[in-house]
Amino acid sequence: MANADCIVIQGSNMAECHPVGYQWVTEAKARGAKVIHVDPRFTRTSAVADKHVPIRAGSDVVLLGALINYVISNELWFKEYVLAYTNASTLVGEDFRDTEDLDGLFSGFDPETGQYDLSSWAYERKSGAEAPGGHEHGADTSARAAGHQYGSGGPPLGNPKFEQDPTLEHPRTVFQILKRHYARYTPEMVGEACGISPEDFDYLARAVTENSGRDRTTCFAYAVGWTQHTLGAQFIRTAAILQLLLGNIGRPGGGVMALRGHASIQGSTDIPTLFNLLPGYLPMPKAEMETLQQYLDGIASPTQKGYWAAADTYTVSLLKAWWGDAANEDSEWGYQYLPRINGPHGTYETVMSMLNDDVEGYFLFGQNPAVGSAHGRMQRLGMSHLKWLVVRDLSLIESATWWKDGPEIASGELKTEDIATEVFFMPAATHVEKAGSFTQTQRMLQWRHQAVRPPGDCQSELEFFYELGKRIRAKLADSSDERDRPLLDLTWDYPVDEHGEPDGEAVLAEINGRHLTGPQAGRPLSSYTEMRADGSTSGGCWIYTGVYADGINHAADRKPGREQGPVAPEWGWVWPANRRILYNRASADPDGKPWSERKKYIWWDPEQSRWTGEDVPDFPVDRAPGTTPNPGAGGAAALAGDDPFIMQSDGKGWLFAPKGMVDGPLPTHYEPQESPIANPLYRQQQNPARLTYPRADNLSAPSAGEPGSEVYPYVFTTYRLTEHHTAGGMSRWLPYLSELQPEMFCEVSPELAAERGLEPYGWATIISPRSAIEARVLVTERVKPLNVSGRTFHQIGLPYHWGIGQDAVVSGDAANDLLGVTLDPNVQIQESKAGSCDIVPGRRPRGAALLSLIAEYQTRAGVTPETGNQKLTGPGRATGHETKEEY
Amino acid sequence: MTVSDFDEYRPPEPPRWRKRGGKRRRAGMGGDRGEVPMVPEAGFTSYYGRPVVKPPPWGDPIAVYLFLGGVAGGSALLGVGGQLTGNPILCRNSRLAALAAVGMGAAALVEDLGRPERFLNMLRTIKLTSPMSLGSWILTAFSAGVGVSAVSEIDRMTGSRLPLGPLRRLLRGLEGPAGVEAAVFAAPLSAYTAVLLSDTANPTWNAAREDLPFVFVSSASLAAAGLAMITTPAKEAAPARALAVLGVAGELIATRRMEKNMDPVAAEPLHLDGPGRMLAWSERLAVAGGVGALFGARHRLIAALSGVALLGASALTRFGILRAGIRSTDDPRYTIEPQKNRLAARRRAGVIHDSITTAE
Amino acid sequence: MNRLTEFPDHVRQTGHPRKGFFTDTSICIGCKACEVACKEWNRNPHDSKDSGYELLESSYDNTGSLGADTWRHVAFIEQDQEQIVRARESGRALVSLGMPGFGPPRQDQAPNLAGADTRPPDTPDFRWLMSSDVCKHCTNAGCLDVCPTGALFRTEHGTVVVQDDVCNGCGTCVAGCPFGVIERRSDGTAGPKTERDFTPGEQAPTRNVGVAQKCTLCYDRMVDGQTPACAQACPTTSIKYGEREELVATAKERVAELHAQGLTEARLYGANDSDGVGGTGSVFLLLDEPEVYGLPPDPRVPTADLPRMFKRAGIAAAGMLAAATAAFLVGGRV
Amino acid sequence: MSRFSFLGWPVVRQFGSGDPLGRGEAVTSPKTRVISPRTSTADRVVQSVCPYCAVGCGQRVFVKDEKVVQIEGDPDSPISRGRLCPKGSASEQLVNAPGRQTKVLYRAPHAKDWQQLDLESAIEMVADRFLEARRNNWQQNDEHGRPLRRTMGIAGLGGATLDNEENYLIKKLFTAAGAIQLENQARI
Repeated sequence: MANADCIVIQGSNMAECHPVGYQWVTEAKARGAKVIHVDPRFTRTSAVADKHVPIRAGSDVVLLGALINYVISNELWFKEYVLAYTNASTLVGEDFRDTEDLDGLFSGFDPETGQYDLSSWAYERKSGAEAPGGHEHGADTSARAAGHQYGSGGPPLGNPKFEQDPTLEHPRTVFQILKRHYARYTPEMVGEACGISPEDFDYLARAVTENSGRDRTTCFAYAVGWTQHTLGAQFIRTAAILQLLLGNIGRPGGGVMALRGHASIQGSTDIPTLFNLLPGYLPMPKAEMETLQQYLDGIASPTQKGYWAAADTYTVSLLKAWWGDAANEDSEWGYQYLPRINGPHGTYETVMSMLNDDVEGYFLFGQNPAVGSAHGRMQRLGMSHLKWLVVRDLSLIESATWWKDGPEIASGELKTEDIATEVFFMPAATHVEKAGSFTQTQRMLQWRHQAVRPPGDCQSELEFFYELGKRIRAKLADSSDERDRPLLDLTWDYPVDEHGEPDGEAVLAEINGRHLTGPQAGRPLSSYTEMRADGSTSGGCWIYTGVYADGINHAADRKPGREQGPVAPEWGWVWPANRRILYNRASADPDGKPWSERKKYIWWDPEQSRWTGEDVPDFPVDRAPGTTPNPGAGGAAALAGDDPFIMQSDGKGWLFAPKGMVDGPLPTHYEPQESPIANPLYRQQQNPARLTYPRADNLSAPSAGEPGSEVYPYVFTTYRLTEHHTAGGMSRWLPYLSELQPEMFCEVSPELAAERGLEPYGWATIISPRSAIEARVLVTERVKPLNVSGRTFHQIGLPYHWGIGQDAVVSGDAANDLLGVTLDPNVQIQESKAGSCDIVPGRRPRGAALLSLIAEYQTRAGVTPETGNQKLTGPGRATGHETKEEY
Repeated sequence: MTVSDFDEYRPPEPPRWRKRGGKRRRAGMGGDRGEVPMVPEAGFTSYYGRPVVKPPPWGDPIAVYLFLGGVAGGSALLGVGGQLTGNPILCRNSRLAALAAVGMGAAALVEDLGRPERFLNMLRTIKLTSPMSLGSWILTAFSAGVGVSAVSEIDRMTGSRLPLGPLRRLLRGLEGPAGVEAAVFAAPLSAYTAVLLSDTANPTWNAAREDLPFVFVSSASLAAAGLAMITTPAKEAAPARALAVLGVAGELIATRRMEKNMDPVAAEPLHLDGPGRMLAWSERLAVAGGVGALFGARHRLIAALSGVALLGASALTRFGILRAGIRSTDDPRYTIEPQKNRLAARRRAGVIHDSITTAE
Repeated sequence: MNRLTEFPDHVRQTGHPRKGFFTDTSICIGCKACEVACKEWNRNPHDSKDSGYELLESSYDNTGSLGADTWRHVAFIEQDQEQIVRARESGRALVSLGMPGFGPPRQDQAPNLAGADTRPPDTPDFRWLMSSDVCKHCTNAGCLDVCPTGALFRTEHGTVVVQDDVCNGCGTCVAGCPFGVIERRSDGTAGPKTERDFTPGEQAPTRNVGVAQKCTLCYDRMVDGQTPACAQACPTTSIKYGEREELVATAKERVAELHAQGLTEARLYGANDSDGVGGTGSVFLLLDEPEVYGLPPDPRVPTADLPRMFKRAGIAAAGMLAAATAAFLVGGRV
Repeated sequence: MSRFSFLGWPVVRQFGSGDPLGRGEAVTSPKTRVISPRTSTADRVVQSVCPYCAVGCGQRVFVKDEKVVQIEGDPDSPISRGRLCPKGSASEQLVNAPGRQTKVLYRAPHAKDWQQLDLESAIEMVADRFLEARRNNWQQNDEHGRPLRRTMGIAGLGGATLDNEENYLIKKLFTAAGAIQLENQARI
């Protein structure tokens, strides 16, 4: 990032949320890089950027799409890079229809299910080229369903030979499709949809394009401002397309950087506590994958390009790590021990199950959903249906005390003595009281040594769950029930210290994996390429293999940064294989030479016949630039010398995603679930494939043009402050942080304050179709009314750190209570960056009157569970009808 | 502000609360948006109307000390005068007054410390740059003299019944020199407190630095004289009456000179609110006491009433000055405007080397 | 200045270079890490005790000002275009003064900036200034000069530090500081939540109640060669710590760099050894007039006028003596 | 002041040294003269990583008498170069917060308040409830008779300040138990 010549921070408030990461931006800026912040609000990031471009929340695809259009129509794309490293020249099949043709829909949408059939998005195969391995490309129905079943490599494509047109003139090349798709994403459209002036757009477009190419690179940084939308994954895709066109991927100072909010949030997706993934982005098996072979076929074809082709070795090694000897050839390596999924079982589905009394027990470890999750009321009511709840945290967070001091107690919806839920509060250990590794946002694992013992009853999760597992296994020891075999056969024996704390390094060693047989038996694996599908290796998370190479905990490597080069490979360990920049083969031209001296990073050394440079090459190290693979080869061997995107099944960067995204191969602008603005591009208002949950307790506001939309005329957007941490469990209990931001507030423009009679620093009540909260009013020019689609558009900023409870140093209403649950279909992240609301001066009513106020608004707006939940609002509307998600 | 039917269920708006002068006067966003009721003048900018300099944590005990220190100093002078001019009653009463005043004054001073138990640290060092340090030494020296002379008086009054033993002879012998010694430190004791206040960044006190010592010694004189007019029969109190008249005259002149020499903005707090009223009443009482001393003081009651008026005048002067200074830290205008004006004036005069703000 | 004030280079005698801060507000992101790191290291109580935890009605600033408990304070100022233009103007006026220096403005000093239109094409219509304030560690420190006990002293590194075991809380230093920095810690109304010990779940009483408190430039860390807590934490190096001479040089380079970009609003504060406090140990780069940040525009150490005050007090005392004499001369006859 | 000593009296020292105005070494106290930072008197220094956001700033944890006395940025870290944000700077207070809970608390059904519970019983009770909920809500097959082998009776939601090793064990245990409803902050 410090190497970038232009940094566009969009959908992230980087200086506020990642102040220490921002040092690299400061440094780049000091060296002359341009920093542009695109955000609904003028934040502390804007204050130190060269320019702030205010944007309407949720309209990012229009802006990025317009940049793509600008780049293409002004011939500013990096031609050699795009031709060599992306799928621009590949032809897409004849059946494909774009949103431009279908007024907001791609071909293949099924209004009955609300889902796309992806088969028409496939590449055009060369006539006569048969998909090897019997793996039918494209039409494979199992690949059609939701994206939650794919790992990072996306779905398998096999390795057929696709039609290509290197002149890019064929109308069905990806490039031409892209060009047509974004043709209407003009600066004027940006003005209309985003509220960005033509001058600001021009500034941004010039900055980005003038700072891209051989000599220069531009970096995009995003955070939850992009992901927390019904379009979240597509926002990121749009930026990636733009960056591919500009040649900014895989090169120093380029890229699309995710800025993640938690110490190990990267780690918790790598080794996921997520329903749809196994460690290393292997998918959780689905019900229809009855055999291991079916499962493996669903991940990757062994003949496709790149490292996903070896998914069988990763899977078998994982199963060996978990079930040891019970995982053998006869037991399909224990595949049948794995539970199956048959639909989304994400946290929001779980809460709805709770409300149906389908869930008995709930563990919360270091999480405060009563404050931090969307629709806090639903979360708390859900918990009141539980039989038991285990809360493991440092202090008595709101999720542990809602039964006695939560908002529903105050409103009379719940009575403490009526709540049957048993609650266990178990004190947790802090980060210095346990040893372990965090994976930070750039995939680096860093080991923390234990400094002191946890006080009192405090325990690490490691100790608690190890102990819990031991007891569960002991209680089942005599069981002959076949269902208990997975627990009984589990490898669950870790060395403990004198205090009973399991040795984290032993767990890390298991994650890294080891040779089980052969001359090297017992030795840790040093690379995932050593994994085998024959049971001779184990490894709990293939992408982490190498972290414990040679029996050394490389996450604990601590050679001081100043004693190393800028890449600092001897500090911590970065997956995969300690590579700092992914796809860094793209930092050299097809011939293996650096694109420019200024931006050299990895290059081909013809004398040694190796890739070399400042980083670990993310490429077969001896694959020469000109190499053409054996046509029959698969996996890494199938990579050509100029296929830098080694995890994609064709080795190329995807401008057009024939697979993997369930809501469109190209990002398209749709309005948020709730929007007072009509989609200016298509009659289709919202993302047709979004996941909706029409329920009386999850109402949505009417969108533009629908009756009642004027009842909730404003848009709120939630965000974080430097001084607090998410739901506040680690900040609102600390006086030093609490005093810096003591009270819940909302940020409004002077114009909105005047319109609604809001007094500076007085109170305001904000009402959404779900709830109403109160906040102090910060009237500030940092929030600007935007002129969007010919009307003045007001946004209200709400930090979401506060919650109602009695134990914290500071408390206040929770912004997340306002949110409803509508999810991105690719990753099931909720939409919390834009919602409709009204704002009035004064504090909110207390007691039951609060519910009456919310109900009065709902009545006035005429909202019903169906409101806003029509999948189709445009072309297919006559045939489309409300869909209920039946999972 | 009614917005819905549910207003009655809303909690009452709590009274607006203020933190350390932090929240008053929403001078917001740089301060010159016209939201500042107090300081409408253009060109004045502050940080949310917050003070630039801080008030010292000095409460009423300090004002009491300023007053009593002055009374003690003046009394010691009257005492030594009586001693030297053969006026034993005036001498005795003044010595006792000095002791009582300095005793209570010192107690008030200690009372106001953040760590009273560490009051002896005042004598830890001799700091020429610290009026408080010098004052402590002056006070100590003064107290020694006053103590010896007054104890001797007390002993005499009680018929030599204090258990002094052989020390009595020593005491009697030292009594005279001690009275003189106290008198040497009396005027400095009365004057140094003015430097103590002025040798600060406090806008009003510092602006008054040229003439505040004159106000304070005058106030000390008239107060001590007033006290003597109460305690001492009119016949013996003539020097006190003369001192009272001189003190009143001195204070009237010094106060006017002081205000004339002060920056007009920094002088404003002397006329505002409570401190302004105090100082106005101080002047009235001083004039009344002076007139009483001049014309009616042979009458014991009038003399006593005049004395009370004079004491009151002095006390009000001290409280008024102290509080005016503290008040002047409340509003950043009193700090910023005079500074901006003097900076601009220097620049106009071609003096441009001494600004804290520089462009290179 | 006079025989009672200190020399700017007095610390040379100690054999240690003078240490200080350079706070470059142009790269401050207002994160307040400095405030927290400072409190955490010095174990200061939080600053909300007399108020409860409430918004201070000043943008994102909720600690208000420097004081006994807050030794680093981040100011937040929201400005519109008019104010930005005015700041640029005032900065340009400063440049055209050709200062510091003696005599009238020198034409050769900054001809290019003085006359040119320094409003770059992209003058924003809004800006948000952030600035981390701290004790200035003045060359001529008002607080130090007036301290009667010697609790305040000049360290071998040229900084000004309170010895909390000596201070008796007389409060004179509070009045002596032209910047409103030092303050006496109030007496223990601190709520239980403010108090802490190094034991989870247990509390210790607030330290140094009744004692004057301010930034020590982390004297304890400095004697061990460590960086002060705030400067170490600062994510963007807005707070720089080091030898003052070098910092002033850095500051001058930086302001010249900003001027070259047309940002004439940039100016230095405290870098001039001829100013009213003899220059400050903590130097700032500001983007508007000092009073916008709550800093005095022309601070002057009271000691500069002390000899004169002594003289006036001497005359007054003499006058009092004379009056008393006169009174006995007059009164003796009556 | 401790015991008074005439030669140590600053008045004497100021006139006997080069500091007649009493502003420097003449007025230092014995405590001042031996001042040292608690970072240098710590028993040990442990390298750690900030628990708040995902930048992964290096921290140094200073321990004295088995208590954490200071946490500050690790200048060795190439990621953070010793710097920390306000949250990271408050880490010591996070560890030693007076409001931190160090005892197990239990709220019985319908109870109005917490009661104390010993750790041993708590884990035992949770284990029993885990198995019971698992059994009560077991789904062996789907409607087509294909194996599901899972329980819907147990759910988990984790923060993202957990260690990789902890996540791994949790995922392993939940998966082996058939408890698929395991989610974390990454989705929130």
